[in-house]
Amino acid sequence: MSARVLDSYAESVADVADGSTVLVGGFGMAGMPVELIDALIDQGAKDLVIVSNNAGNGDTGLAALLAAKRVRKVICSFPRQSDSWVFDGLYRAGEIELEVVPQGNLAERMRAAGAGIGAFFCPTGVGTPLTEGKEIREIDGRAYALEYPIKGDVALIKAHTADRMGNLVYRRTARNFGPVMATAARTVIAQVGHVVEVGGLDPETVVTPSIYVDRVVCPGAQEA
Amino acid sequence: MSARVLDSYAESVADVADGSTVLVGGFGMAGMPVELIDALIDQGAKDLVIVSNNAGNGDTGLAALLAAKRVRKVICSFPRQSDSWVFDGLYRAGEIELEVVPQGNLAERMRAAGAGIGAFFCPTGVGTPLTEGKEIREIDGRAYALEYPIKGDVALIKAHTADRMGNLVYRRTARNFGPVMATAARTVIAQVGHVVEVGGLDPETVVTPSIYVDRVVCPGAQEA
Amino acid sequence: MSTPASTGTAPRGKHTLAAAIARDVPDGAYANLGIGQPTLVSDHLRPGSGVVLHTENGMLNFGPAAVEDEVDEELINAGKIPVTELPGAAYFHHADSFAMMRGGHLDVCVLGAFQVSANGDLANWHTGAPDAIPAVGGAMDLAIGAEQVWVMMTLFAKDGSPKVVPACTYPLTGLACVDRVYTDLATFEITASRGRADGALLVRDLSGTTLSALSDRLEVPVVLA
Amino acid sequence: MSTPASTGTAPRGKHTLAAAIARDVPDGAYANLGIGQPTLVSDHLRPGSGVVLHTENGMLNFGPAAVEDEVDEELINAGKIPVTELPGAAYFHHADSFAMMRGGHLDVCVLGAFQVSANGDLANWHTGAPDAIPAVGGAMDLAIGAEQVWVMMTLFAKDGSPKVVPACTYPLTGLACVDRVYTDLATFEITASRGRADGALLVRDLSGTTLSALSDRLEVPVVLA
Repeated sequence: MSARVLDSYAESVADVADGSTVLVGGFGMAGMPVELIDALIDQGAKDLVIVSNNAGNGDTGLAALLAAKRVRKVICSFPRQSDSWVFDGLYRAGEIELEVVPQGNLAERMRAAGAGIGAFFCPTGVGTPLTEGKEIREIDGRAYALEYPIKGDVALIKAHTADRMGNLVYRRTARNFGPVMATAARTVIAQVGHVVEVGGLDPETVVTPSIYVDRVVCPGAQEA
Repeated sequence: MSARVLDSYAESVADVADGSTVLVGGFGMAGMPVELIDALIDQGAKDLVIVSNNAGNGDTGLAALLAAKRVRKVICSFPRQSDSWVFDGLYRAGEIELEVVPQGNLAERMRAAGAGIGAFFCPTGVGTPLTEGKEIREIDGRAYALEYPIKGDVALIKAHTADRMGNLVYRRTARNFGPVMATAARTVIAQVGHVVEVGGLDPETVVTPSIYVDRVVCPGAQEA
Repeated sequence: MSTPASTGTAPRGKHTLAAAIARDVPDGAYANLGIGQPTLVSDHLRPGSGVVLHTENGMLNFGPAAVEDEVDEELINAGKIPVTELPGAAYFHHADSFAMMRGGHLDVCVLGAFQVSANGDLANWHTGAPDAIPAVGGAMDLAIGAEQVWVMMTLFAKDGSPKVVPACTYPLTGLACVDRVYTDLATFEITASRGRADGALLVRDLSGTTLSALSDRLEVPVVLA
Repeated sequence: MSTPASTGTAPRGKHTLAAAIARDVPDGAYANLGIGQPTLVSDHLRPGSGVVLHTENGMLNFGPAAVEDEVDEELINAGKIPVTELPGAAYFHHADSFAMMRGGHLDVCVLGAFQVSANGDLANWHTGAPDAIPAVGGAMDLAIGAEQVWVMMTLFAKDGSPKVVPACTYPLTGLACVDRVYTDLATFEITASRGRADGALLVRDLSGTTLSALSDRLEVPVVLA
């Protein structure tokens, strides 16, 4: 269904339910939907599963959500960073679950969720602790592990510009997980820097087609 | 390795070997690399496996390649058309093999080849004659068939514009199978209408990055 | 589907049927209209409905068939008919296009059919004739992908045999995938997948026939919606 | 690799090593340089070599680290360092980026390592310390993806133990995936996957050591290339 354009971050995340799996875009600060995460903290949903490349930096954004004890589990490729003290503390205290997924598998498993693929045989991580317990199969002389989709209830992503239908374009390496997460969640919420009228984006250059986007959030955009 | 820019269709296909699997882009005439197919006919490679959405129309292009008895097998989604008399005749005479693949599986199997996926569980065609003999598995209450990659020795595709590194952009629905086939073949040959200098394409809008492209063919482009 | 079963006085012609389907497509829906008669549905979508049409060869939001100098051989639909581009369109490649379908992102898809079974099995790609050259295109992908799969067809074949059947005799396109069947004589809701124990089809929009007349000619149980 | 094994007079420092690796990257290659020391290789690529650098967060053909007003927080490499964009660059999303890696499209990737085994197993993501928080990033994807996987490391750990070993004791990153190991004291070719029956490592570029000295300190067979 068509996307709604909102000017309130709070309104855009108002219906996120306790226990939701939330896909959070970004790689480092590039593409990180900071305002949506802040709104989710204010909103109060708890017992969340967060899927993101990292597990929070410093004391803001994802780290603040973790510090507020709203997250039951993190699925990510790289939790441990120089400034991931919030996650580190919760993890060492046994207060948060962690599933470490190789970065490409994280992306491909969400891609599979969005593309209706039931599971896929992937060569990454075979013979390592990260595929322990997974089904291994040799295909054409190479060993693969069976990987399952990661589907979100909600995706929070950041794009550069949206049109009023919800078509999105990104900027430089801030694109990263956004287009993949947009396909993989039931409700996709995109914060953007700019909203243009329908027809204002070149159809050849749309990265995330409007079909994937439920809500576009840009302060000041609604009344335009 | 970097793409080479050629101005001769003949030179671009000179090394296609007998027995090759050749991925041929296009949906209808949109994106059909007609000049490359003609060059392949002149070149004389035989015993080919052709992977394309259709199996030739009228008496030109793919149909002419088939008529010249160069093709051992066709893997496609829709061979039977009002003007597919060349294929129809060969098929009824038992002179060509046919593997019919649902259109989306054709695309996804090539995507898997390009993405290093060993096989994937796909819901399409389960319970139909087209998945007979395939491994079926129920995942999360739904039945899936195991599908394997389709890898090409060569891909012949058509794009709108290339830069001299081999980055490609397409035009409208002529994009179709081109970007997928470009990922799935060992040697990728793209005929294009225009060649621009490196830097002449917007990095945000490149559809096929240069890493996938081995040869760009555009008459008159080499000496520029 | 909250409208009561109504009785038309004559069977619905293809344009009437297309209009009926168009009325049921929700505003703002993303829809794929199959090749052939389902294409007619687009002519009846309410202006301003915001319905966005998908074509599996890699485009969202195409417009009416192209005429005269609008014709562009690189802007075609899945039936290879030249179409036009509406504001807000997007192009993408074939793998992305079918990922969109298979991933359940389309709200509605409308397809033709040879047969639909009482449990929603679809047969629409192959007559089973031994000398036919098989050709499937995107039929199987469409059948299993959309949130709602609707069939548009005549209820009876030219030889008088019903096309809504206890079990398909033609080769299948997809299992238990059809939600609704729009025909000249009635619209049917498939209930098997929704926990209705007897698997009866819910009938509405009777046109030029009665429930008992339908019951007599069909081998599947039908009840008024 | 046709150069004979040469004997340098001193162990190679990281810049000398980076320069040696850079010389071996073929002109026009598509390469991924891992986080940390491998990044130094880019400083030594010959101008005009046409080598194109990939970063797994979705970009081909980035340039040197950004300085001053070039810094753009939306233009970073996998180490989250601001970089620059070269003409002919392309951006893509994470699934496409890792498909590119996993699909074998990169010609070369250069990684750091804790250990490499004689058959090319790589350990570079986890020390195995019981209290360490696991974090893998793209290491496993890089290890199995590129056409050629090269490791850049010191040959001996700080405690003097060799890092080229009969079998890795640290948790693995990938099985039989390393083709070549560049170290301060020598460069090694892994031959196990290429049919050399005894699995001996081919050694060249001895620097500040001798083959017999190496043999004494390593538990894997080595022969001159």
